[in-house]
Amino acid sequence: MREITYRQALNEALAEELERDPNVFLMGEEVAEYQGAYKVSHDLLQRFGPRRIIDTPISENGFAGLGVGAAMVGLRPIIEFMTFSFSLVAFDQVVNNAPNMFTMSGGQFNIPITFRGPNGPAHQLGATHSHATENFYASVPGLKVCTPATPRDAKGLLKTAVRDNNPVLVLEAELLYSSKGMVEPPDEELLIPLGKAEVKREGSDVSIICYAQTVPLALNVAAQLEEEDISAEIVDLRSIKPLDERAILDSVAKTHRVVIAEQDHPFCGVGAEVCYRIQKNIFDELDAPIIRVSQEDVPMPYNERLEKAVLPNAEKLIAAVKKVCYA
Amino acid sequence: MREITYRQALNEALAEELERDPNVFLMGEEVAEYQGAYKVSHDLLQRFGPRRIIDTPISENGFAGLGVGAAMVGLRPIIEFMTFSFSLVAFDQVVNNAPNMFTMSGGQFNIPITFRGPNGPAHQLGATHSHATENFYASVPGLKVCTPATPRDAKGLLKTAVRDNNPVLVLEAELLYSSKGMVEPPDEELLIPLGKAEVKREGSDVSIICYAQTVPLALNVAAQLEEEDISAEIVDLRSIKPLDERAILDSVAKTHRVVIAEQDHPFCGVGAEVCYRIQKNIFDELDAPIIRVSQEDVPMPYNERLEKAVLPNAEKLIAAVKKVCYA
Amino acid sequence: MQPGQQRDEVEMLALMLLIRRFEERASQQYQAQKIGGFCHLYIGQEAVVTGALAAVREDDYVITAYRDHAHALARGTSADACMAELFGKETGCSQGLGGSMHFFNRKNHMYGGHAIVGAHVPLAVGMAFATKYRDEDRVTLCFFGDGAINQGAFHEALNLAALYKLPIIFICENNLFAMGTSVKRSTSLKQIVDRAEGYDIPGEIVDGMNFREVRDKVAEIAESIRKEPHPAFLEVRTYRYRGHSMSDPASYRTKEELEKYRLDDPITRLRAQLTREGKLTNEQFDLLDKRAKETVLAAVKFAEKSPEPRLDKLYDYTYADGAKP
Amino acid sequence: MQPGQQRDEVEMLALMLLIRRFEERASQQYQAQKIGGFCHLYIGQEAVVTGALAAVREDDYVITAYRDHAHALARGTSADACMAELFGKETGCSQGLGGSMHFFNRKNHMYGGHAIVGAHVPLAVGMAFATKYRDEDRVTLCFFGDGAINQGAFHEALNLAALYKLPIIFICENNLFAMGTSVKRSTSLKQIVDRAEGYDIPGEIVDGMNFREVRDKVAEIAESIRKEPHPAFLEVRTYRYRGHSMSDPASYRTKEELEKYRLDDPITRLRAQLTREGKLTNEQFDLLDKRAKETVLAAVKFAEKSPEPRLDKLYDYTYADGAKP
Ligand SMILES: Cc1ncc(C[n+]2csc(CCOP(=O)(O)OP(=O)(O)O)c2C)c(N)n1
Ligand SMILES: Cc1ncc(C[n+]2csc(CCOP(=O)(O)OP(=O)(O)O)c2C)c(N)n1
Ligand SMILES: [Mg+2]
Ligand SMILES: [Mg+2]
Repeated sequence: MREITYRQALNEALAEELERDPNVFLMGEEVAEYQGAYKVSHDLLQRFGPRRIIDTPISENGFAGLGVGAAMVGLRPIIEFMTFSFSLVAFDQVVNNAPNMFTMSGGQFNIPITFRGPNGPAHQLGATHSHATENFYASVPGLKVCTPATPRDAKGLLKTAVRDNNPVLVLEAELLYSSKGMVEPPDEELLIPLGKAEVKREGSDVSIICYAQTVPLALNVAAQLEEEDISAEIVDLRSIKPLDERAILDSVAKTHRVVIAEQDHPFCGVGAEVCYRIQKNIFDELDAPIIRVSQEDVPMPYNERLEKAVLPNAEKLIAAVKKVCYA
Repeated sequence: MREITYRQALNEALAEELERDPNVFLMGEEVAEYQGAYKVSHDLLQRFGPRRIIDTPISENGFAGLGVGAAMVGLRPIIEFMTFSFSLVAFDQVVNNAPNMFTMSGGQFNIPITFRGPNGPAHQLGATHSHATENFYASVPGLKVCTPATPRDAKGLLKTAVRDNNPVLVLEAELLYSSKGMVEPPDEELLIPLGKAEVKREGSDVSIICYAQTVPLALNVAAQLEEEDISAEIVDLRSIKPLDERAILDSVAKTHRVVIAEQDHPFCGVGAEVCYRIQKNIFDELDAPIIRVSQEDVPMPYNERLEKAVLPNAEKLIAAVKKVCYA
Repeated sequence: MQPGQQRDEVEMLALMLLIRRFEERASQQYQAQKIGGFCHLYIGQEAVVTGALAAVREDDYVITAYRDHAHALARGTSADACMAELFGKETGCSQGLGGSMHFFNRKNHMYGGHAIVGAHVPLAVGMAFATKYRDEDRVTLCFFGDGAINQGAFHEALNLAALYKLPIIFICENNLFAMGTSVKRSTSLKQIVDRAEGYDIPGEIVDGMNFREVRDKVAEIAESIRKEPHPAFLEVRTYRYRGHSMSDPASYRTKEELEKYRLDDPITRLRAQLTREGKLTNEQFDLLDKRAKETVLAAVKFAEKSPEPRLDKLYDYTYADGAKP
Repeated sequence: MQPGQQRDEVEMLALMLLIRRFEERASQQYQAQKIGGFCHLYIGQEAVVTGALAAVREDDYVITAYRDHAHALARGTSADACMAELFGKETGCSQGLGGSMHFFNRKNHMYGGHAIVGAHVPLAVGMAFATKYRDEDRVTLCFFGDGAINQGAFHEALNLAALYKLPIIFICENNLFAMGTSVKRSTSLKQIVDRAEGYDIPGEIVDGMNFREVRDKVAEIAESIRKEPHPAFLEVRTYRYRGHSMSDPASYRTKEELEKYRLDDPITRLRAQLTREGKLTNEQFDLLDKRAKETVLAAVKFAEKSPEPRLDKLYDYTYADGAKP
C-alpha cells in the first residue's frame, strides 16, 4: 500500500483501464491537451494519444450521446463531465438513452458507458455550479451510481464501473481530489464491487450513514463524539445504486439509531430512500426516529458563510446524533 | 357546480388567466393551430390570437428558456411541454435558470412562470415517453410542483400557479384528461392554494397518501376495502412541493398506519420523502412500518401486461394496506 | 457485400410494396386495438429508406426516429418480427418491450427506433465515431424528420461530426410537417439543407418520391465517405399521406396538397419506370403485391399467435448483468 | 435617452480604464483570498462591451455569460457594488449571493451574469420576445463566448429568434479560446459568423480591439432592428490577456500570440486615436487613469467594510413569496 491522492487514484484507474482494453476511450471537455480541468486525466493524452483521449467542444448533450452510440457498437466510453452540474444539459442522454436502451431493444443493446466527474457543491461556486445530482440519477431505472469517498474507493470503483456492462455514473468530489489515502500498489488489480457499502469505522451507539464528501465529515464527527462517550458507526454507502440494503440494516440492527449525512438536497434525497428502506425492513429495531442532515433546501448562495450554513457540517451532524441518542 | 372534464377544467383555467392578465401568454408545441396535442388549449388561438397563443418548433430547451427570459422582464409565461418526458431535454432551463434566478440575483429577479403538461406514464408509450418527473423537480430548491387529480383541483391549482410569483410546475395526467368531476361555475373564481393537501375521503384505519393518477386508484381501493371493514382515509397531496406536512401528520395521527401510493419510480421517489417526514415527526404514532406502492424500478416496457405490472395497481395497493393493518 | 447500386430494382419495388402493405395492415390492426401506444405510419415516404438502403452495404449502420417500421423492414427485419413488436409480443424485434417507436435489430445493423425527437442524432455520431476509431470503412445513415433540426441535440451532433470528420450521412426526411407544424412555421430557412452550412457540412437536396434519385445520390455520397471519412447532409423531399400518428386527422393541410403528392407516389413511379423499360409486366407487379399482402397477413397471424413477454422476466431487462436495484 | 453614437468617447475611454483597473484589483484581491469561487477576467476585451453599450440606449436589455464584471460596470453598476459582490457582501450587486459569475442589476437593465455556457441565450431571446410582445422598440444585446456556439441552447435560441423575428443582437465575443480549446478545435467552421447562415440571420465580423468599429457597427444594426425587429449576429474578434480563470496558466498559447494582441490593446488604441485627433492630452489620460484607480481602491474599501448577508435571511431568497418548502 502507498499513500496517493484521490485525483491520482482516479488517474491510475483511467490509465489501467485504457491500457487493458483498446475499446476504452476517454472523452470530455479539456481532458486531453489541458490535462483535465481538475487534472484527473493528467498525462493520458501523452500516453494514449489523441485517438483515445479526446477533447470536445462545449456540447455535453452531444458527446454524452456520442458515447451512448459508440457503446451500442461495442466501444466502452468514459465520458467526463467537467462537473455534474453540466450534466444537466445532457440530462436526456443520461436518463433516457443510456439506461433505457437495454429494455427498449429487448435486451439487444446494453450500454457499457461510464459517466464521471466531480459532483456536488465545491467552494463558493454559486447556485448553478453546485448541483448534487445523485438523487436524480439514482432514481432512474437502469443507471448505477457510485460516490467514492477515499482514494482507494475512487480507484476501485472507477475501474469496476468501466468494466460494468451497464451505464454507471461515478460521482467524484472536487473537494476530495487532493485528499490522500492508502491504496494498493499499481501492480495489484484493485476492483471494488458496485453496490457494496463499507463500514469505515465500527461503533455501537449510532449508525451514521454517509457517502462522498460526508464520509470524512462523519469520521471527524465520530472522533469528537468518542470524547463524549458516544460510539458512532460510520457506514459509507460507496454506491447509491444498487444500494447495499444489507449493510445498512446490519448496522442499524446493531446500533438502533440512525443519522444520515448526505450532500444532496433534502427533498427526495438519498437519505429519504435510505430511511424508507430501514423503517420498512426493521421498523422494530429503531429506538428513535431517523434524522437526516443534508443541504438546506435553498439554491446555493455564493457568500462563504451562507454556503457553510447550507451544507451539512459537524455542528449539525453532532446535534442530530445527540438527538437520536437522546443525549 | 357542474360536471366537466379535467381537460375542460384546464382549458377554462388557461382562458380565465389569459383574460385576466395581458402579461400571460401560452407557448408550446402545437398549442395554437393544432389546438393542443391533447386539446387542452382548444379554441384559445381563436379567442386570444397568435400574439398570445404561440406555436413553437420542437425546441423545448429553447422555449423553456425563452419563457424564463420573458418572465425576467415582466411577462407571465405558461409553457406547455407536450409531455413532461420531453421536459428532460429542457432540464437545465427548468432546474437551473428558473429556480436559481431569484437567489443568484439577490432577490432582484423572481420568475413567475408556469410549466405545465401531462406527466407520468400514459398507456403503452414505452420507456422514453412514460417519465414521472415529480421527484426530480420537487427535489430542486426554488421550484413548486403540483399534481392535480380532479377537474376542480386542475382548474384551481393551474390558476393559482399562473398567479404565483415563482416557477411552478403543474404536472397533469394524460389518463385523467377525460375524467369528469364537479367544478364551480365559471363566474365563481376558483383558486386552490399550492401546498395544501385535501382529504378526499375520511377514514380511520389507514391513511393512503396519494396524488395525481393514484388518487382515483386509491378511492377505488378504499371502496373495496370498506367491504372488508377496513376504513381508509385518502389524502391527496395535490402539491408535492410545498408539501403539506401538517395534513399528512394529522391523518397519520388519526390512523397510525400509512401506505403511500405514487406514480413515480421508487428510488428517491415522493413517497420516500413523505415517509421520512412522518417517521421524523411522529415516529411514536406509527403502529406499523410505512409501505410505498410505486412503479417497479425498471424502464417502462411497451407490452401492456408488463406495463400494468410495473405500475401501481389495486392489487398491490390492497396488499400493502392489509400488510400495514396486519389484516 | 454487394455494392448497393447493384441491388435489383424489382426487388426494391417489392420491398416498397411490403412496407406499404405492412403499414396499411398495421393501421387496421391499430383500429382493432391489437396495437397500443403511438403508431406513426410511413406511407408515402417508402422511396426514401428503400433508396438509401439500396445504396449502402448490409453492414453499414442505420438509425432513425420513431417512424421506423420501414427502416426495420428495409434492413431485413421480417414482417413477422415487426408485426409482433407492434402487438407487444416476445417474438417482436424488440421482444415486445419497445413497441412501434423502438424497433431494433442488432444482427442487421438497425440501431432503432428512437422516440425523443433529435436525441438519436448524437447516437448516430457515436456509431460513426466508433467506425473511425476502429478504422473501418462503414457509413452511418442517420434518418430524422424536418422537426428534428431545431433540437439542441441535432446541433451538437452535427458540429461534432464535422469537427471529427466522421463517416455519416445525415438524412433529413423532409415531409413538410412535424405533427401539425409545417416547416415554414418551424424555421425561417428557405430550405432545410442550408442549415448544414452552419457546420461546414456539404448538403444536397433530392426528390424523395423518386427511388432512383435517392439511391444514386446516397451511393455517390457513401462512396466519397468511404474514400475519406466526412459527414454529409441530405435533405430528402417527401410526404406522408397519413396523419402524424393514428389519432391525427391532419386537418392542417389541404386535400389538394395530399392529392398532388399521391399522384407522385413513389411506388407508382418506380413501377412506371420499370414497366417503361420493359423490366416489369403488370402481371409481375400484381404478383409482387399479392406476395406482399400475403406476407403481411401471415405476419398478423404470427403476431397473434406469439406469446407475450414473460411477466417473471420483468426485471431481467433493466441491467445487462441482471443486477437488482 | 441619448443615442449611443453621441456618447462621449473620452468618457468611454474612462470606462474602459475603470474596467481594466477594476479587474486588475480583483485579481489581486483574489490572490489575497478576499474573493472566492471562480473569477474570470475580461482584460483585453474592454472595447467589446464598451463599444456595444456606447451604441445603444440605457433601457435596452443586456445579458451575458460568467465573464461579466465589465458588462455590469459598463451598464452603470458602481465599482462599489461590483467589488462588494466579489467579496460576497450584502451591498453587492447581487447581495453577495451571486458572486463573480452572477452579476445582476435590474435597475440598469443588466440581466446577468450566467454561468452555464449557452444557457442564457434562450433567456435573451425571451427578453426580446417580451419587447416585441409589448410592441416596444428596445434591442436586446446578448453577449456570449466562442465556446457557447456549440451548445444546443444556443442553437434553439437562434432558430426561435429568427422564426419570430425578434429584436436581438447576438454578440459572440470570439477571444479565440474556450478555456484551453481554441476555436479551431471546437468547430470546423472557417469563421464563427458563418454559423448564423444556418438560421438565416445576417452576420458580420468586427475588430473587437477597436472601440469605434464595435460601436459603429452595433449602432448601425440596432438602428435597423428598431425600424423593423429582427435578429442579427455579430462576431467580435478579441482576445483575453489573462488565463480563463484565476487558476489557469494559459499554457496552451504562445507568449508571441499574447504579445501580438497586447500591442493592439483597445485602451491604447482609443487613447491614440483621441490623442491624434487632439481630443485628449497625456495629462488628461493620466488623470482618467488615476481616477479609475482611486475608484477601484475605494471600492475595495467599501467591499471590505460592507456587512455579509444575514444568516437569518438564508431562506428568504428561495421563493419570492417567502414560501417554505
Ligand atoms: C423532444 C421531443 N419533443 C416532442 C416530441 C413529440 N413529437 C413526436 S413526433 C413530433 C414531430 C416530429 O416531426 P418530424 O421530425 O418532422 O418527423 P415526422 O413525424 O414528420 O416523421 C413531435 C413534436 C418528442 N417525441 N420529442
Ligand atoms: C454547459 C457548461 N459546460 C461547461 C462549462 C465550464 N466552462 C466554463 S467557461 C468555459 C469556456 C467558455 O468559453 P467561451 O464561451 O469562449 O467564453 P470565454 O471564457 O472565452 O469568455 C467552460 C467550458 C460551463 N460553465 N457550462
Ligand atoms: Mg416531418
Ligand atoms: Mg472564448
